[in-house]
Amino acid sequence: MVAFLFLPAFVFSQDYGDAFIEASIADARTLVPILASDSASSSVTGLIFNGLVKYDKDINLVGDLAESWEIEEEGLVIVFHLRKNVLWQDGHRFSAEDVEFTYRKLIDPNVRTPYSGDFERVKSLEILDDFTVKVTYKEPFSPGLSSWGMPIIPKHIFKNEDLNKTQYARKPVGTGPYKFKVWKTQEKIELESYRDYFEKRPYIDRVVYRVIPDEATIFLELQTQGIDSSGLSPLQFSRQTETPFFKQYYRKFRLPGFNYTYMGYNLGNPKFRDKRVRQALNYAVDKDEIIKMVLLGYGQTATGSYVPQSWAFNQQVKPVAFDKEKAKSLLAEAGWVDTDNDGWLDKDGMLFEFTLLTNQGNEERAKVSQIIQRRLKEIGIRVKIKIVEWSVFLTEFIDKRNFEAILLGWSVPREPDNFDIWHSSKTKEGEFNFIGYKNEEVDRLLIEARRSFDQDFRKTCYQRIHQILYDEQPYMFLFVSESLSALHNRFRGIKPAAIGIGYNFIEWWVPKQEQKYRIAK
Amino acid sequence: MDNLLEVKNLKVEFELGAKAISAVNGVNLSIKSGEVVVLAGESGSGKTVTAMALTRILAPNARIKGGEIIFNGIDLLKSEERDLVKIRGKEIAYIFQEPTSFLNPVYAIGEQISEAIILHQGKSRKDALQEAAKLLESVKIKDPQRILESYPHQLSGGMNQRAFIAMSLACKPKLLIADEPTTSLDVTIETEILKLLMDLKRDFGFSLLFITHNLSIAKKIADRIYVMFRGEVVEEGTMQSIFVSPRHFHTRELIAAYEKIGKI
Amino acid sequence: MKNPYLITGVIIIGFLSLVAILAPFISPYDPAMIDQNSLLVGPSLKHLFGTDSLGRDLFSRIVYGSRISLSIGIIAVGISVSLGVFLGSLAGFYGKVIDTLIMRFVDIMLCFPTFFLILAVVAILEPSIFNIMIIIGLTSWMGSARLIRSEILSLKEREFIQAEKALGASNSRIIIRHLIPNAIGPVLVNATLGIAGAILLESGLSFLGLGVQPPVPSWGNILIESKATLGIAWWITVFPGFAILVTILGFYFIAEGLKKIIG
Amino acid sequence: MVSYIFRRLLGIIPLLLGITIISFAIIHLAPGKPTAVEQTMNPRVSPEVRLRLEKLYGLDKPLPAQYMNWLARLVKFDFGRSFTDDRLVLQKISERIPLTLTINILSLIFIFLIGIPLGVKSAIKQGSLFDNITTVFVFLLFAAPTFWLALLFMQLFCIRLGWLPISGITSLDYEYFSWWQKIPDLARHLFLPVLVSSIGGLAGISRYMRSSMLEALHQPYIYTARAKGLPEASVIYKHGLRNAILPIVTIVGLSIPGLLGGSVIFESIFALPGIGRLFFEAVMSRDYPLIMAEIVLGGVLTMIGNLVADIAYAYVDPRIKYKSS
Repeated sequence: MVAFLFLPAFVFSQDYGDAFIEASIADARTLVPILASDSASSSVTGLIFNGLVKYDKDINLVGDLAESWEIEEEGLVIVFHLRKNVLWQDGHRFSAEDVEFTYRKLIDPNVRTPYSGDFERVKSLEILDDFTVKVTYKEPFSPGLSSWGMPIIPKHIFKNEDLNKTQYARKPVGTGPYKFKVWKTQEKIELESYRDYFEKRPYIDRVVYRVIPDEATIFLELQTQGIDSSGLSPLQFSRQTETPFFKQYYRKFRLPGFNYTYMGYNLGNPKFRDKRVRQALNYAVDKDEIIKMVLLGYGQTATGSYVPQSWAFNQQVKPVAFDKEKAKSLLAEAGWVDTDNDGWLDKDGMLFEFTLLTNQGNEERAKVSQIIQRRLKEIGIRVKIKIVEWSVFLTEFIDKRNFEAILLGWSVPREPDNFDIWHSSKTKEGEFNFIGYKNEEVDRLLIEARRSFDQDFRKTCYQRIHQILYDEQPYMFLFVSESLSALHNRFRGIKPAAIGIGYNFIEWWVPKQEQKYRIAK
Repeated sequence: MDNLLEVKNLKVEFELGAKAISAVNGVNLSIKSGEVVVLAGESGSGKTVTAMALTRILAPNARIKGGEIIFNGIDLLKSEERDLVKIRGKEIAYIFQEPTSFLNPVYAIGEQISEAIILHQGKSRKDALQEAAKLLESVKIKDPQRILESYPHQLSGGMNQRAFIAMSLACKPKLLIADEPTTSLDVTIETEILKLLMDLKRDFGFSLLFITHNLSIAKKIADRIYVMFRGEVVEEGTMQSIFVSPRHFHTRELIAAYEKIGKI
Repeated sequence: MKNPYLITGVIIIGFLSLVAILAPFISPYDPAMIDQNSLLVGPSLKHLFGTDSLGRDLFSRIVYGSRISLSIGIIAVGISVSLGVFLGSLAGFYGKVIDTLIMRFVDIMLCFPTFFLILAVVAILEPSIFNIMIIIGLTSWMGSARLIRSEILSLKEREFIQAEKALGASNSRIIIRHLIPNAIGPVLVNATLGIAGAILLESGLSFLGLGVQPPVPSWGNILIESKATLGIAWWITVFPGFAILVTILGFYFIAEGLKKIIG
Repeated sequence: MVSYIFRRLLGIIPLLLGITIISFAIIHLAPGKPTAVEQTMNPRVSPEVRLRLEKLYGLDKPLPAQYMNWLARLVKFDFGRSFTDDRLVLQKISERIPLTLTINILSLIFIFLIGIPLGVKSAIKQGSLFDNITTVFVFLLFAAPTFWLALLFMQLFCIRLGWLPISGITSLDYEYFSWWQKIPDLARHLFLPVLVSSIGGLAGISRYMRSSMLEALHQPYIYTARAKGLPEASVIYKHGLRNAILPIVTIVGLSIPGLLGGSVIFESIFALPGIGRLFFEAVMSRDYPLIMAEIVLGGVLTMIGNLVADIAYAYVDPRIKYKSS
């Protein structure tokens, strides 16, 4: 109570200084944000650059470099009104020219950007004045708005550069709260606060990403306070950090995750063509058991392609209860019975067995596949597990549709449009509906939803899709795992929200007497 | 004349794992000053072990199990290592069978000869090298400077053996032990080396213990001879007495071998 | 105790081989049996070596793992020695063009970053036990080849070989009956060390996620779990680590003992 | 001598061709394509983009043409650009060299400084308690998987005792340190990596030295040295060691390629930006130009190492001389 009374005094004396040290499992590849597709690069460029829009703590799109926008002509046109007080970190003024430049580079076939897809739907981009941009789409495309979260790059820096080979890939200049300071390959990337950041000067002076390629080492670094923040495995969260040391120095966070893990069926395979078979398998695998064993309880059963904190999520879809008998009877309906009493189901002389394919280097998936293997054995289905390296997994198995079932996960973007995953047109080599799913209603809903900017309408579309997918079971939706992390407790100002904790990083601060690292010049 | 060296009941064993193998079993022998004594016997009869035992330079797994080795009135078996090193090379010197492998391949001849001179006579390196050159001349080497700078692998076996002899004589030892010094050399060189040794004996006045399996050599040089068989001395006497009336069958075998060679 | 290293080594490896052969009788549990009620339980009478993070009995996994790890070592080295002896004796015996060709190939292989080959093959062709054995075998034969070649070069001038030749023995007879048996000593030592090396290599590959893949238990992939359980499950660090350590030690002892025998 | 070296250097060329053809074939024929190491699928990356990228990388041409292209550029020492970040391959490799070299040289020094005396001592006291203890100890070091040992060391030295930092090369405030703070800081960071990377070599060298010394001590010239009346120390060190240590020179030469090699395992554990990780990541992301460059580098260094070893050996061992004919 006493502390509460004094709280306002603390708020006024937020101190500048100190450094925030984060471990990164891999080094960044490039700090040209429109080329970066790896998470290490993205998290660094995220602090250096801004997009026109961003998601706020409640996962709503709000302005970033754009102050506001209007959607006109029934969604064909978006007009962005840009902030006028923004300076690039080298002192240049930010303007509509930079937005146009970024767009030109995104659709330039010679630029090796992986993000051109969304921008190729743009018919034209016009500069109305220095701070107003008009984007016209070929047809209404509501996910397009969130695509303008793409970081804007400075025209004055890049105009004469080959983006693929530019030196600025390793010394970027952005508009964001942190300026690039130094990059030692595979060692660290250091940023310092940009005092003229248009929102406000960040309190933390330095941000350091240390590249530590081994998870065990990262955890040992936490134990010696060598890093300030790190993600935790469920085991680390529940057991290894339950020590007096961690309680004294770290705060732990448990936040809903934006991901789900699934077992996908190759729907071209006769075994899986029958919906009843897929439903039976869903009954036969105990998701709670998986969550208990693999996630140690830090997760929940997935029921579809959306995560519960998303507005597209359908609360009405409830996961089925684990029920072996139900599974057996559904399989029997579909013709799969153990006729020869050898313990394995068969049909037309064919044994029910399949290979479950997953990628190397993911302990979680390896464990899940073993649990599924055991559960399906109990109802008479023989599962072989095959674990292959990622690149081979993609090119030899996924792209060539050369699999029976796969165990994979999707990270779920804030924008719920998942046309690429479920639409029946997206089944070509290299595309993402690799299971070959086709449902006319889903196809129609996906298109209608992406043509509308009316969130209520889109919501009904996505919730219906959610319902259909769970009923049809093209994937066995397994779980959504929570994101678990530890953060050194000298940092103040953290306000966990639906989107995570990092959204208000510039508000974080450390009281002077607790500051650990020297102040950067 | 007193005995320069007197060996009484010498016993040597080798440890091979847990087993001990007797190599020399109660050998008695004596050498007077200025005498040439041959120790004969087939290979493996314990000649070399006996010779090595005299100054205790046997392999690490050899154990001297008993006896006395009295050299100049001192029992070497009771001497401390630090006293022994003063006798080795200085009072008692060795020449071995294969000069090329008994010379250290990585040092020049000069270095190897002068080493003993510096050690035993306390001379400077420069003086020692001069001394080494003289020694090489005394073993009938014509261009001592070149040899001093040569490495063993660059010289012939005969040349190496001369150098080796020079090295052994560096400190004017009282007793020279020559262990089959000519076996690895061809016959003409053998004759030269033998002649050289006898000349040197005359000049330097050492006693010579000459080890060989070849009685023809023995016959040429020996005052007295010991015949060894399976670690024991089975016969001793003057050359004449042995050739005329060999008592042990092994002596007769050796003589037979000699006569066979003689016929060829 | 004439050769304590050899005896100790043979006892260790003999014991482990016995464990591997009798695995189904020794292990109290199915090594793949998942038990959600006993995750990461410490050693007890019920679970001698404790359990892993899926509740599987560590003792059973290590016992079964001995099959995988030992067979990787032995078969990989079997391949490497056969290949090495074959090519090495060809080169040594026939000399000339064949020798030059084979030895050039050996040179190429020796300059080759073998680790790359192993990585590439294992990563790309899926890390099955079979692939791991083959690739370790195919990238480690050069030492044996060189050894056998030089032994044969020096042997073939010796009298008994010349005598055989004079008596009209065929080349293959001379190679197989005389040269190889006489030259095999150092190769055997090399092979014993190679087995140890292969077992270690598998554990290194496991570290990179490229070793034998679960659920098949290899000592490497069992030990790897110790990384994820640092500080809370010492048994996962200690038992598989010791299994590897003792096995490798056993093979080193045998190699040391063999060296002594060959002299 | 000069012409000998020249002939040997010429001999490198066909070997190098052999190596590069084999590796080029392996990496290009192997399944998988250049992709991110990142193990997530990104639906925003469209397949058209992937095809376009392949074309930009020149992967649509037939393999022999790609190889000839690559070879033509290699002759001009142009190793191309990395697929993953478009930086010059040479630059990517060279920025890893200082650290890799430092650790390897320090390890080598450490290995020789400890391994040689250990081996010599074992040989002199062959069969003694000391010999047996070191033998078993050395085998134990040899027998432990690297990563396991590294993790045990980290827990002991860094967590339990708190003496050393866990990973990295420098402290974060390193730039603000004065030189007398920098050196101990570096030393503390490098200690464990050097220790761990030395262990295999340490065990190897000490065993090698032991047997080499044992062999030397059984040579006839040792008896000569004793017969001359040299004190035992002189016998062992002047006559024994000098001969026993000669082959070590060869080992130094043969270590040259290793100096620029790294181990992905300990580099990962200690978070060191060395060559081992670069190579590993290159393989995993199918970064063909980078893989090829490293193979060429490795091959050339191995061959130069062999040459240096031979020449050095000839230099120290008077028995060997190369005829310049």
